Amino acid sequence: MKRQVPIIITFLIGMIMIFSFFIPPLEGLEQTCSLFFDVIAVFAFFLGGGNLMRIHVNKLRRRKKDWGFSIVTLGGFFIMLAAGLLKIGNPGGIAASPTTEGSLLQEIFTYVFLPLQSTMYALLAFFVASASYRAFRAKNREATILLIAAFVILLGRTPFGMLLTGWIPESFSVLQVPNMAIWIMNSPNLAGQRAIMIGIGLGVISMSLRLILGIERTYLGDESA
Amino acid sequence: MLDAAFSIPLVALSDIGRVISLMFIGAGLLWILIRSLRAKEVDRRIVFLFIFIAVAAPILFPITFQERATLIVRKVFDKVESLPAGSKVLLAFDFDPAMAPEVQPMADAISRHCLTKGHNVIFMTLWATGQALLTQSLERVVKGEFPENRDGVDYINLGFKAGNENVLNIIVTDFRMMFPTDVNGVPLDSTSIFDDVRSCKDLDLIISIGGGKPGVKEWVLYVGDRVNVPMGAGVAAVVAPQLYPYYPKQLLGLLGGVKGAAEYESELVRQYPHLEERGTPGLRMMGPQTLAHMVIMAFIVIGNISFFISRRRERKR
Amino acid sequence: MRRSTIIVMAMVFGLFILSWIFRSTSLASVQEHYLIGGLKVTFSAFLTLAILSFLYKDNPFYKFAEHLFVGISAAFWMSMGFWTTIVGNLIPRLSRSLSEFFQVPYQPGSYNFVYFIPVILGIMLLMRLSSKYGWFARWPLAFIVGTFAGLNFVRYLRSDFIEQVSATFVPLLVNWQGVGHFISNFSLSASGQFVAIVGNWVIFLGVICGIIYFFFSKEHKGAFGAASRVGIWILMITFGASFGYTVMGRISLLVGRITFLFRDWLNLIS
Amino acid sequence: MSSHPMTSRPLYFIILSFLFTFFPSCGGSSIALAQAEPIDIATTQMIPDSEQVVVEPVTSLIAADHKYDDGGMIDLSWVPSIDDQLVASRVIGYKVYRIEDEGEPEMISELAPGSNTYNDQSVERGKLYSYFVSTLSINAETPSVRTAPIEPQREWLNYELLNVLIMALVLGGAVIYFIETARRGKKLFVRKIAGLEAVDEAIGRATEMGRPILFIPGILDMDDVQTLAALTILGRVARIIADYDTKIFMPVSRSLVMTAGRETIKASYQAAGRPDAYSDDMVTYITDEQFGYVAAVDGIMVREKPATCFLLGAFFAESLILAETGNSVGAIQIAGTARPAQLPFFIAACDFTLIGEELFAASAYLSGEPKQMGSLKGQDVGKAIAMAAILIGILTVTIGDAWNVEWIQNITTGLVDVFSTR
Repeated sequence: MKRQVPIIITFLIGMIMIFSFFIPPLEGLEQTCSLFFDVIAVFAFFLGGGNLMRIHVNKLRRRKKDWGFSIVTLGGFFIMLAAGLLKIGNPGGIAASPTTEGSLLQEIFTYVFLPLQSTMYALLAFFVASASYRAFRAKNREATILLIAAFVILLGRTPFGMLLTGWIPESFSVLQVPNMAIWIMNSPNLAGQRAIMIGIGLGVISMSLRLILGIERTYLGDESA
Repeated sequence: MLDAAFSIPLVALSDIGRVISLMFIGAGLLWILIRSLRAKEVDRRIVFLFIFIAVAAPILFPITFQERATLIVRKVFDKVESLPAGSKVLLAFDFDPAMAPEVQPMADAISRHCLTKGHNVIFMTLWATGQALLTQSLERVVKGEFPENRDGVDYINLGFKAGNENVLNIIVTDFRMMFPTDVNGVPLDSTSIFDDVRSCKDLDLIISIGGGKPGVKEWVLYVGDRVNVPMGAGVAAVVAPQLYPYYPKQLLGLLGGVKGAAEYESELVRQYPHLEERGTPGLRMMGPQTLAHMVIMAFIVIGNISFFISRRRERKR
Repeated sequence: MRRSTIIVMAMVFGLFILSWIFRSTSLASVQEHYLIGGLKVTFSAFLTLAILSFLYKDNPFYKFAEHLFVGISAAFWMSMGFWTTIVGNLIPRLSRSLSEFFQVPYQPGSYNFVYFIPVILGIMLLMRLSSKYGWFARWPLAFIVGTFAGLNFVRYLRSDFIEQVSATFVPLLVNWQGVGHFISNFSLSASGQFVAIVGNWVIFLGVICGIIYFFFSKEHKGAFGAASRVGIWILMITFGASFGYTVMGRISLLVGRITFLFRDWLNLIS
Repeated sequence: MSSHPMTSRPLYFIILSFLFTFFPSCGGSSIALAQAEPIDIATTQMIPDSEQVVVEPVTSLIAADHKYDDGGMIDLSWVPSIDDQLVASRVIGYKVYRIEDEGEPEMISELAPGSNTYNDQSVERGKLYSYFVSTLSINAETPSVRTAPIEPQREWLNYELLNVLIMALVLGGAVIYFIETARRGKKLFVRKIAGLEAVDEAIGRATEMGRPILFIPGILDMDDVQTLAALTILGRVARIIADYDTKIFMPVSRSLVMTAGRETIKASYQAAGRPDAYSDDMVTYITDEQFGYVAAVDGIMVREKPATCFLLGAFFAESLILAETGNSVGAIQIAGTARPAQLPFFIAACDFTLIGEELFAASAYLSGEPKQMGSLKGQDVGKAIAMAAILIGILTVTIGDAWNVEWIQNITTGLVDVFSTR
């Protein structure tokens, strides 16, 4: 039960998904499976919420380090839940979209969630700067190539590249930095990305096959089987 | 290097703020360079401060540049432009607030373009956080700028559904199975925009705007390659290079990052000058971008100079 | 708590109140609920600065923002998933009375009972929260893994393997009309024949050498080793291009945040 | 709109439709040509004839079964009215009418001027449909002739995707074959991967410094290949850690990864003979939200100050945030991901980076499991096929293009057909 059933489920569903690609009458079944997946995906969100609650309640109960902040997490969680799940403060009532303009959910989203998430992401701008100062160094041949390519693209992506090299005549125009940047993107970048894409594509294909055939079972948590 | 290079636009700009901030940045970089030459560590917080100033200064004292659309961007523009009015265009807002500063300008520009051309636009998103952003965009761009357009006739908002790729896998053959109603609970059958649309096959153009997963790649894999509907994309700069292998066969064009948005906006404004007053955030963002790029390039150069100096010193020992 | 901590706390609190007052007075003429409006903007600005303060060093304000974010985001995803998919897609297929309660159009169908399957699997997934019956969650997990593996198998095969191979069939002699024509029209123009030819050669050699670099079951020696070395160079150009391209995106994120601070909070720009 | 075969091969279809019109019983009539039948539809409006703008009807209307579906579609195509011009057109659009089982005509769609195809997706098997298209002017409607009744057909195999099926069998076969070979005990070769030796060294360093090791398995769930590869490497890392008695800390962003991570570490501790040293606290779940997770991991990094960070798995924007924060606390960092967009940052900011597929190869190399070694070898077969095809394809395209050699161009066309699905 614990091991065999999951392997059979993976096999059956995987096969349906593969063969419906080639056999048109199976398409309906594939669609239904996809819809099932979408529903289960929502339960996974609930699982995430449940886990979060469990961890922070535990932290509170055991008075672990920084337990005070767990109150903040749980507070935010329940307020958002009330606003979202119960649609409290939604002017349109139960039938309206949860993100109706002016609803409590949309307000919390705009004034709390949005600044938090986008500032977290904006930290990247700083880290890019410090990484370029600290880490992008011509340590060896490979690093030098990376650096030069990065430099040309950086220059070519701003109006500055044109300002610097715009004087180069048309018959040598590939030497203008913006054109050089476009050329790098269209030729070597494309080649490298395609090589990576083919390699990873094959990796995904063989992994999928191993999962469907039950050869790969790490996701079930038992190494021995 | 920086001051000399900026002397060209500076002649025309008399704003003192700009001059002072540029001088400040230039002097600061010089100071970092000198410190690096003496092989002294520069604290990363100073680096952070510099990038903050380099971005903040041009926001306070705007610097603007002209842009010209590159081929890969123009192809998306031309496609939207060449479709007859009333064509069905699907715009997928697959991004969250974190990515929004980067891709919202192109989402707005493409929405404006489609509505100006009179296309029927279907909005949707695969990101839960995208729906809240979509609500904001619709309020601002669609309802704010095109009040004559009717919901369900000229445009429709389908909103978010959970399931990532599986959502795409269903709408590729049947919209109604996945979206029985639009975001406001209106059944699709009662909207005229969906009269002729059963699946993605019936669309004339799909433009996915995103930058993460699920995003443009999933659209290509699950929809674009399956139904042969022309697909355009607008993405955060970080994923643009890895989508190049799909261009031009699997994606007709690609807008990468704010520069892509700025190029699209410049093309849009050239074609429809009255849209300029609606705002060109992409073009405006190019000022801070340029300055920050210069600072980052300076950092790379300084970092390498100090690296070579310290290496030479080590060798001497 | 140390005294300096208390002073900093008090200062931040004071500034917060100050900002609230200023913001509210400036909103008083435009908004009805100007006090709440002022609080909202001030609070977002506070959160923005709290996260940015991490750049200086870890501190309680950052911790507060971090923990708040974790709680809010989990609940946000739950709410969205519930209303859009459970209420939007599942309930209309399961129950007429629930559909009426949630005011969604009921979709009768003779095979609708199958939609109990995802509900059961979903509940099994939630059993993971219990340590005793946690193994039940393997069933829905197997379903998830099976769906993804099946879908990805064919789609990656088509889009990322088969299509990519034929997309690489580029002519190595673009617009070839003989050597004489080539020499007489030779130029380094970006749209010229020579640049196009070099570009296609780079695509050809780059893809082949790149794949060779990722060839694991053969020792990289001799010609194979040389090709793999060219492969890593091509990959390095690719990564360099990626880096150069990405910097712009990362900067725009900061532009977005600073614009918020300057425009919505401090009213410095319009 | 999808272009269907009739527009590209009219002659072929006209001959076929001719055949089917005369021998409707042969092989399931799937194509119906317009027949001259009178249509009684109230199109004439109460406008004097002199003011009516009468336009020419569409011609060559063909209805055909949509190929390779479940019998739910019929494709229509026609030649637009000669009055349908780009400039000063008198045609304002078309209406498509459908007659189901000889019933009343029903308008199913209105199309823009210039249209010449329509794909009817609302038909059912077992019913007969015929169609006509009428051309609209500003005040009149001119119907075309009606097509013969046609029944949508179901096909059991999508022959357009036959090449994908064959390729799937070849690649799948290669992977399974080599896994079996490896299982039977044949030693398969995997080339050395730079950066792997660093693993032991990095763990040793943490032990010497008495600081913990941080292991981040990416932010995707167990259904992602990269997460699985990361867990395999974790098994190996945990084994060494158990020997050295170093602390490991693994914050994760998915609850399923948490369980799998715990089981993996537990198994390694058991294998090292120290099950008592294991504790569930080594692996903690934080949140599914990407930046919530990043914020928390950043916090952990600066508070715990790990000596070594493993960043292996699927990473997105957080790659650089984590790598730079790790660097600022002085940790040695070993990274690996198959997300091409994040690789430059790892290469720049970390000490060792597994590039793309190297991550999978590393997990195969470390575990030595036949299933991993075998599939690596199987994937190499795929790469060999790709390289060979690219080589031949490029050569034939070049020669065919430059010197117009017809038989070589035919090879190219054939090869493109094999490696294309559009």
